[in-house]
Amino acid sequence: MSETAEKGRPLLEMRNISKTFGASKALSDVSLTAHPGEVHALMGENGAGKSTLMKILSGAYTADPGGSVLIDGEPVALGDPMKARAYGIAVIYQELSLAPNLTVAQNMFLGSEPARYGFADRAAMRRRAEPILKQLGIGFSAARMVSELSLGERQMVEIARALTTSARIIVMDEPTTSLTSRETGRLFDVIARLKADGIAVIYISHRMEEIYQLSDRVSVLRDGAYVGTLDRSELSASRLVSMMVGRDLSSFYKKEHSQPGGERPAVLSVRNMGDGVRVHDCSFEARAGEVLGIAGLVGSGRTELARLVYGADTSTTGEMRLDGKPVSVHSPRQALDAGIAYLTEDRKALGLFLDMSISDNINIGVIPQDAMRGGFLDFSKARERAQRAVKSLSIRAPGTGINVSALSGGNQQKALLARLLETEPKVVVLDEPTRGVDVGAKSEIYRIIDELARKGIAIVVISSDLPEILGIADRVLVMREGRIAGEIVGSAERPLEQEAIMTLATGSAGEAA
Amino acid sequence: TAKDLNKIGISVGLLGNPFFVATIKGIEDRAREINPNVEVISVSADYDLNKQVSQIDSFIAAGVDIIMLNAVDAKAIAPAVKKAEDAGVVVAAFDVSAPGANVTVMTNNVKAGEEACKYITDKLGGKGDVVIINGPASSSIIDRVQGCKDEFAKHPDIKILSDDQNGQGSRDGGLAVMQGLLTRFDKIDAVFAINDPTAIGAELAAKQLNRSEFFITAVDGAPDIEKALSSGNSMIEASASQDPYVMAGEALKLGVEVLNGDTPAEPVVLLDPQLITADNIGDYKGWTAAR
Amino acid sequence: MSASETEQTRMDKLKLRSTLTALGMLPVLVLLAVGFHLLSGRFLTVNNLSIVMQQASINTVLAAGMTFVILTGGIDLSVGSILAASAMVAVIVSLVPDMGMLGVPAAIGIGLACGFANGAIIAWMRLPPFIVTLGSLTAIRGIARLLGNDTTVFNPDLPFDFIGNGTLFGVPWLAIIALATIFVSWVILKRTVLGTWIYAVGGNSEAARLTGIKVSLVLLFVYSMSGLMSGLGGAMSAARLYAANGLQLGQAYELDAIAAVILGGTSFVGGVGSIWGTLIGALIIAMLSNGLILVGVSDIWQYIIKGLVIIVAVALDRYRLQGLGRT
Amino acid sequence: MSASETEQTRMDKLKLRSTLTALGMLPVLVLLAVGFHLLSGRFLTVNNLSIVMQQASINTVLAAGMTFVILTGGIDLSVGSILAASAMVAVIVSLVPDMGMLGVPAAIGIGLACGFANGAIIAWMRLPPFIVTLGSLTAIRGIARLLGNDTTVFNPDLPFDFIGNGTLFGVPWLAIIALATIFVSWVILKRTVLGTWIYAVGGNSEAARLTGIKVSLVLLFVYSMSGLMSGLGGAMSAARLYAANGLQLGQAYELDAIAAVILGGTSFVGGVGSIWGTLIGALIIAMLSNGLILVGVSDIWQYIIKGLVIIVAVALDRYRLQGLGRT
Ligand SMILES: Nc1ncnc2c1ncn2[C@@H]1O[C@H](COP(=O)(O)OP(=O)(O)OP(=O)(O)O)[C@@H](O)[C@H]1O
Ligand SMILES: Nc1ncnc2c1ncn2[C@@H]1O[C@H](COP(=O)(O)OP(=O)(O)OP(=O)(O)O)[C@@H](O)[C@H]1O
Ligand SMILES: [Mg+2]
Ligand SMILES: [Mg+2]
Repeated sequence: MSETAEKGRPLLEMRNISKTFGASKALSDVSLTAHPGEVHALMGENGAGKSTLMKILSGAYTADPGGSVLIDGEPVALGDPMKARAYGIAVIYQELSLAPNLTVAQNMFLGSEPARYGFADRAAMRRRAEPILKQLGIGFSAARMVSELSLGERQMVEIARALTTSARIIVMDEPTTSLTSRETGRLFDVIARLKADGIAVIYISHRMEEIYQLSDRVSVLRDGAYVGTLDRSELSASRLVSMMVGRDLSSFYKKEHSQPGGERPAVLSVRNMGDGVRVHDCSFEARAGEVLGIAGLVGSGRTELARLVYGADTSTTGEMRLDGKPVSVHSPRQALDAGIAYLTEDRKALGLFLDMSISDNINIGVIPQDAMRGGFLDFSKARERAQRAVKSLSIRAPGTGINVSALSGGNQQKALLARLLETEPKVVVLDEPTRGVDVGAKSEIYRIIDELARKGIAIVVISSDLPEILGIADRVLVMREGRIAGEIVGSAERPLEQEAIMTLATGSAGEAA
Repeated sequence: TAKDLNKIGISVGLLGNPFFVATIKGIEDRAREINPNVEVISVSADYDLNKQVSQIDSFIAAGVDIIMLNAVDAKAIAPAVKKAEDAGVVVAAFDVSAPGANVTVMTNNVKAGEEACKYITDKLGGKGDVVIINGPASSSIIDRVQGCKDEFAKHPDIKILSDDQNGQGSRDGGLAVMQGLLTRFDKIDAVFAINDPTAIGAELAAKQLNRSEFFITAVDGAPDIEKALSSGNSMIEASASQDPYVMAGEALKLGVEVLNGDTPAEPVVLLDPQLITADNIGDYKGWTAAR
Repeated sequence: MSASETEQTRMDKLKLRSTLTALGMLPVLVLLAVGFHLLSGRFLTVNNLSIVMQQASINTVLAAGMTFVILTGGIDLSVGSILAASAMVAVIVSLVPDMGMLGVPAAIGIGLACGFANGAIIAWMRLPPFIVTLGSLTAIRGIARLLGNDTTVFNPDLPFDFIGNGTLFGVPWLAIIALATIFVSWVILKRTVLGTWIYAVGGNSEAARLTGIKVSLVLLFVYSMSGLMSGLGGAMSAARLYAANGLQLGQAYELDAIAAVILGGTSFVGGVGSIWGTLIGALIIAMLSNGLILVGVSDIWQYIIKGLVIIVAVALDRYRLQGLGRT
Repeated sequence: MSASETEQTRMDKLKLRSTLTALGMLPVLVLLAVGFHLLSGRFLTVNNLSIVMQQASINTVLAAGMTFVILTGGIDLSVGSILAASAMVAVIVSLVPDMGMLGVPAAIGIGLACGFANGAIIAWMRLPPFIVTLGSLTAIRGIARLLGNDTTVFNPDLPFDFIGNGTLFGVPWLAIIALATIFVSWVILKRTVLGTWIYAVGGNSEAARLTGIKVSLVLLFVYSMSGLMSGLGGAMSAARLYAANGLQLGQAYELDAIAAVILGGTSFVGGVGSIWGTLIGALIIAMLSNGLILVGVSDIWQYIIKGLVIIVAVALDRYRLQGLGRT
């Protein structure tokens, strides 16, 4: 860990920043510098304080007194998003901050609309939006309502927004959690251009490959404290991980469940599933003890397919069989009763009950079974279940009685996973199970998936993280434009390959068998 | 057992109506004559029986000597009146009867309706199409409509076109209802409105729609009708006036008699309305006159 | 270790905070009571407190039902009309010889039926609760008037009048019923599966659906509950007044009921709130009306003061919770 | 190419859908008008339509202000009271010799001041709008009564009575004002930056804050706007009636205004809705009252039918939008 070779005066200096929320200290004495034309990565476990530090920079939070922020060597007073923007700071927030009821273009220019005498200049807005969308390779129109976009598409809008202002410092807080490699590639092209223009980029991610690929320097936070900074030349996975978690993580992906040979029985088989709009004619099988991956580009309809299988949306065509017997699933309730469970990709909006306790969040699906006569809650059973789940999934929480909103992202995800496992499903569909989750938690989630597979549960994993799919899946379906473009089976001799998936996902070459 | 008059509680249907403002003034003036330091609490029940019963409970708890009651409901207030009297509080009812009250002073509303509608039948010569703009179904309004219908019934050639529309007893409601009725009926000869604000609303509607083939009578004798009648060009030609100031003052005086241990000769006093028209408006005292 | 130490203090603060939240408006209630007593000298007497409890009772019952509804993020504007209709039914049935006591179950039944109708439309047709219950506010008001041919129905020998005017060991029956309602609501909300579902639906209805909760059944239940409570309120009102009037009874009661719920700290967007808060909210509202009369404030000023006190009360509450972390 | 093709058809569907959404309740409006005309034979006359417009006008103005508020996810219960207070001021000022015309700006000013007060408390103290405006509903009602010493003020020679009863080229001034209000609101909401901010705050207030929008200023604006509109409504009411009464005027107007907004398709949670919908909502409400009188339906049945029509109207609307994708 060295003070980097002097690159001239830093563009941004954050010195001794601390931040307390009520009782908890999210940051203590953290410092960070960024130079023009540099990509400075920020890493750390869930809850380390990365987003908080960036929100202080963006003016969304005010730091505790004592610290200072300097831009071009001049101390500046932030503390208000408007001021931060005036200093040329643009932020892509982790918790997407779009207004769903507005169009893509309106969201891109929100707060800084091109206007004449207070009247919005729509033509100018469209004119300025087009090239940015093009640059990012965004296929949908700027007139689309954000509420109609998939999660990944929304993330692209958020990125586009940061490019509308002529910022000198751009913060990207986990911009790629819902992006696949193609979109991520586009983003990296943009970052390269920004670098060339002398803009400082602060990049937060839990994906190691991205860090290797992009960053000039990496700073690490742990428990709200600054641990250190590594230069590009000093980067190594083991070093980063041990800085972040304070210990070594040996094997990352786990695939102990797959014993070679022997066709396993199909637990779930789906035929010609479609909703007539976004998903067409999808057929596949999920087998006991096997991890089936579903890959595809952003907006290719993976989430929608999973929702159809789970009965969250109504399908217009198709049928399903479970253990060979036809089942009709028109609502999540029926799916759960049949033994199908689904983990949503959007845990805040569609998964968690943020105002309820960890225990309630874990138990909510099974309380009717646990209840005593007359529908009275059985608190002791609930406590047992919650404690058992917290232990077996190693959810880090001060107690099961506190609000789930107090947990870090990774632990929230594990709580959600616990909820669905308590229903004892035969098939679990996991939609982006490691979205926004740190390395430590990720490897734990992989371990959980592996264990489930070993128990003989059929697992379907939808992921935009190709290495992840390659690492944990036995078989991969690739979706394109709402259809299943093909299937790739890995074997010991011929492991799954990234290129094959991308070819199918983009349709650039002919259909692969 | 005589008691001093120290504290009075007044509960009226809806304060803010000039009628009730005049009643309160009447009560306060009479009360000050008896005890200049008397404490008067006046509250509005907003035509809510539950609220009025609660107010009576609170009056009892506050230790008032007399409750001056303008009942929201002429029948259903009985148990509350009884409760007050059991607690040793004198209940004097005004404007609306209250079963079991120690004393009651009110306008003869049947007569008021009769007189206002007699003006119509007289002027029409016992023949024509008339409209009654009804109001909230309180006892006084039911009585007025009854009196009016009784009068109309005497004349077989009087045809009532409509009597089931609610003008809410307000200018606003009278205006809206009359706009509808005028569109519905091409010719109307006369209108009876259950109170003055309704009548004024009806007149506004007629003026707007350039209709002048009819005239209006009402009940109350409120300040705004005085202005209308004396202007000489109003379609409102008569109103059977009440005297809230005197009525409520009377009720208080009788109530104080009861408080002093005397039984009044006549526990229910009916005051006759006085029909005011453009001709006799000059002699009319009015609700807001200084007394 | 420092980490667990901060963890400890954080848990302590969290605990402190949840206690304070549960306390809710209690300090305001106490403040008001003491203030009124100092000003009037008559407020804190057994007699007067029993009057306040009585006066609060009907609103408490309505507000209890409303709490269920608001916890799911909905609203029920029709409570006043349902109360009127069921009070009419209570009195009308009470006039039937020998079966007069059936007035109470009849009223509750009518309330339940109206609430069920609201719930069915809202849950199954997925229409906005505000408009649906505004519609039924109007329609049921018409039905209430129709029931009594638009006049007051009256029964001086009401067989169940003890409910409205009797006491048990010196405590008014009305107050006992109100407290029982609160207690039952508490049990449902905090001790049963259904209660957890209600909070879940209010907290995140889409997530609730995805975890297999039958959202429409939960909605059906809460509106039925609100209707049932309004029916009970109607019976209580009839028992108190020996009479009912389809037009006048219960006008604008929905505002008082909602005010009690929101004063009690239940969030309008659903998912957060407690039934005890509702009780305190209802008591504050009743206390204001009674106390201001006792102090001898004129009607006009009662309006002004009431309005300001309501605003100041929530402001105080907000202030009290500040510094204890995010809201 | 298939991708752009689907994008095309999807955009078409979206366009169809947004047209239908914008149309909103218009079909219901037309249906009602035709129905009333068939039943009464007098509904669709120039004269009667002008009456309907007049009767809808005040509610339209209030509802326009309410649309701003509800779009941010708030609510303003105090509009009726503000209307009463400013109508009082309008009449009182109109009695001042030679300056009578000042009654109109005075009324609007008072309305604005009340709205600003609401907005200031809600935006700066972050208190729940329901409770704050419930408080001001009560307090401002008291002030309105105080202004006129608790009685009716009237002025038969109101200098600005043409507003309430005059016409311009045969169109009532009241209707012209109402339409102008709608138009101005439309311009603000759909053509200005402020309008976008209002939608953004309603859609996701945290996101709005993070993009640097001053959420509190937006809130201040919408409540001030609602107050201003209520003030204008007060002036219109005074001009129409030549009189004002602090206690009776504007009672329960908030419900009608909110109903117009929600009937018009604006969502209670904020962020979604259009001002044209509000206009149609207000017209439906006025048409119901007028049409039922024309048909000769009795008062009681008017309640019942009105209530049912409101529910059926939103049900129809929901049905119409079905099959056009998830909501
Ligand atoms: N508004 C808030 N109020 C209270 N505590 C908060 C708030 N925001 C964050 N925290 C706490 O501060 C700590 C740091 O959170 P932060 O979001 O900065 O983590 P992070 O490093 O971005 O994690 P992740 O990788 O999961 O995004 C966590 O313990 C979190 O619970
Ligand atoms: N609520 C909605 N209304 C209209 N269109 C939608 C909606 N949600 C998603 N879509 C569209 O459906 C398509 C498929 O979305 P889906 O969420 O299934 O994609 P995905 O493959 O899971 O992508 P992502 O990785 O972005 O989540 C996208 O083009 C998206 O724009
Ligand atoms: Mg973060
Ligand atoms: Mg997805």
